[in-house]
Amino acid sequence: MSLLMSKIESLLFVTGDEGLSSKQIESLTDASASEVKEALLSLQADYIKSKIRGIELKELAGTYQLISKKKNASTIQRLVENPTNQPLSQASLEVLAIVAYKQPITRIEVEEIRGVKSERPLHTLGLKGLIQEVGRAEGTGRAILYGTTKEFLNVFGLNDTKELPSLPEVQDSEEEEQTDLFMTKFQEAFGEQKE
Amino acid sequence: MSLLMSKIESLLFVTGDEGLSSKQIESLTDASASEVKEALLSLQADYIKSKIRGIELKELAGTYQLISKKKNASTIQRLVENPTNQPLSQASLEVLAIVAYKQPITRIEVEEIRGVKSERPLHTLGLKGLIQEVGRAEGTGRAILYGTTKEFLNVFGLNDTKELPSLPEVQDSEEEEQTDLFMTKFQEAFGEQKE
Amino acid sequence: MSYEVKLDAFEGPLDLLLHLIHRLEIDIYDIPMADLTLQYMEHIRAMQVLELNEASEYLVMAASLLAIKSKMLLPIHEGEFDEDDLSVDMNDPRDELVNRLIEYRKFKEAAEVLQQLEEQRAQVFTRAPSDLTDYQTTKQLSAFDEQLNVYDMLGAFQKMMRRKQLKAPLATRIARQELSVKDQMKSVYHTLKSRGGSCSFSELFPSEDKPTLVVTFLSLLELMKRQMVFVEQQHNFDDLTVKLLNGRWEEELFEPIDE
Repeated sequence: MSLLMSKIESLLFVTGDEGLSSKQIESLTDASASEVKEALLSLQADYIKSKIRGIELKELAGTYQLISKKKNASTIQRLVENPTNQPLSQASLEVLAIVAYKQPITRIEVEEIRGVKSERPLHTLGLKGLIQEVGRAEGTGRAILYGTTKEFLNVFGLNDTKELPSLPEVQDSEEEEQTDLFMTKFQEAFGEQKE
Repeated sequence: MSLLMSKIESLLFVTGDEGLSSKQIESLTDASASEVKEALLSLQADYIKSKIRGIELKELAGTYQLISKKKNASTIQRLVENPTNQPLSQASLEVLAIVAYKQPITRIEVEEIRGVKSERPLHTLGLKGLIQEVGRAEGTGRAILYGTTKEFLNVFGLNDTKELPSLPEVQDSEEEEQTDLFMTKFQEAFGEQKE
Repeated sequence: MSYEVKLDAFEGPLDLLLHLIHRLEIDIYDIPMADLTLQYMEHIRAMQVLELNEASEYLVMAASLLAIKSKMLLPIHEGEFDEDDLSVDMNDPRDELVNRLIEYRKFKEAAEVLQQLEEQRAQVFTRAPSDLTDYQTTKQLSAFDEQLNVYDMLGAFQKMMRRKQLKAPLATRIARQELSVKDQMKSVYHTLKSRGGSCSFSELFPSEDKPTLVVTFLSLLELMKRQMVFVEQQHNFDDLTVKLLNGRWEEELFEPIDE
């Protein structure tokens, strides 16, 4: 097992931010799925437990990757003199949130939700590799459908879009019930079935 | 000491193939020369001793860097040989992007942009027929100028390098707004209407 | 006066409305249309002063707010409405607006969550894959059968930019500012020289890149201050002409420039 762990550490080290899937690790080490799984878990536990380690194991964008330990963030940030990666603007974040949760989605649909033109944020997000064209909508315009990329998962530390926290739900269910009750009564009274 | 070792492992991990000098490590960790020296030796010893480790600490010309363990070389070899795991390497893609957007460009200029030696990726890209020599720079060295090939257009499905999407802006929108304000004043003052 | 501060912070009319609803402590399910519309219009007015580009979207919303407000003011007399009025009456005129606001608010909150995720992710770093060409044979190197697209290349570029953040202390100190005033002074000087000692002001600003424009401008001021060049204008509204005064470039003259 320790031999396998060592091999995996070597592999993940050299593949860096490309990472490897567990399938790839299996085929590269001739180990079984369960062995690889166990080795990965042991490595993960060891990195967390051992105080001298400065790395961690994380599943990111569908692959296993080594990352630096969070507690050393401030030390590594000292390497950063002039950050080239600016945080996303509010507009871009909004558009990205809509694309992430509603994908595949067209520009028009995004704009309907935001109530403002969103061409530029979409363009910026495309250039940053966070969203991509994933197809064309049915119908006359055959509008571009947008979806998120692997880079999106990477930048937000997710393994899968399923890991996105669920959208905040409308909280006032009581009030809704009241309205429903009212509507029911109303419809009963008038025999109307307006849609 | 274990805290310092962890920091050093994080730092050496993220700096990748470039590594750091002990002086740089001292200034990044606020540790003394002797503390850093001791921590580096302890890390080195730990990597060798611990069977589950897949990395080693290497010193070359005063620069420390992490490398994958030599005994796992055959596993790494398999990674390289396996074509599905070996898309054009990150390094080559970076160099290709720079050449594509900045052509004609010399090796030195590529290296200035990337901040790392780029001889081998340039060589690889040449072998793959994606870039070629397109002339010689003016001046003493008469350095080789690189540009992309027809094969490059082919592989990326382009008719012309002009079809490449424009590069993402580096500055964020806030900064842009500030500059805009400045530019507005600037234009007002000089009656210039640059578009 | 409180309007001026935050106008540029709004992401559109819906965002502005949510802000007002929050500030006025309004129940989103029972919006007092008169108050909200009034407040909204005042903001719009402030924005018109600023001539914001998106003004049209804000104006469209203003129109719908007014429409909703007037619908709510319509007196309803029992027994007087026909079928059409009934349908209007059944739906609160505010419903559509409320739904849009709630839907938008969901994503605005989701954007905040994304921002937090981004911040957390920025705490950890990974590394570029090692250069493994040493392991490769020449035959492998020349083989090429990959499906690549332009976005693979852009992605690689992004990764490089991310990684480059970490390179700063490894680079020399000089590289800190991409374009120095001093270098640009030299460049302006050479441009002037190559054009026989004078050229128009606008010719000195060929780059569209804003930081470059700004640095070029500063360098020109510096050259004027040092009496290396002077700037003249024949007539009002003419383009300025920049002329070289001193024909020689002396490196040591520019050493004391503080960047």
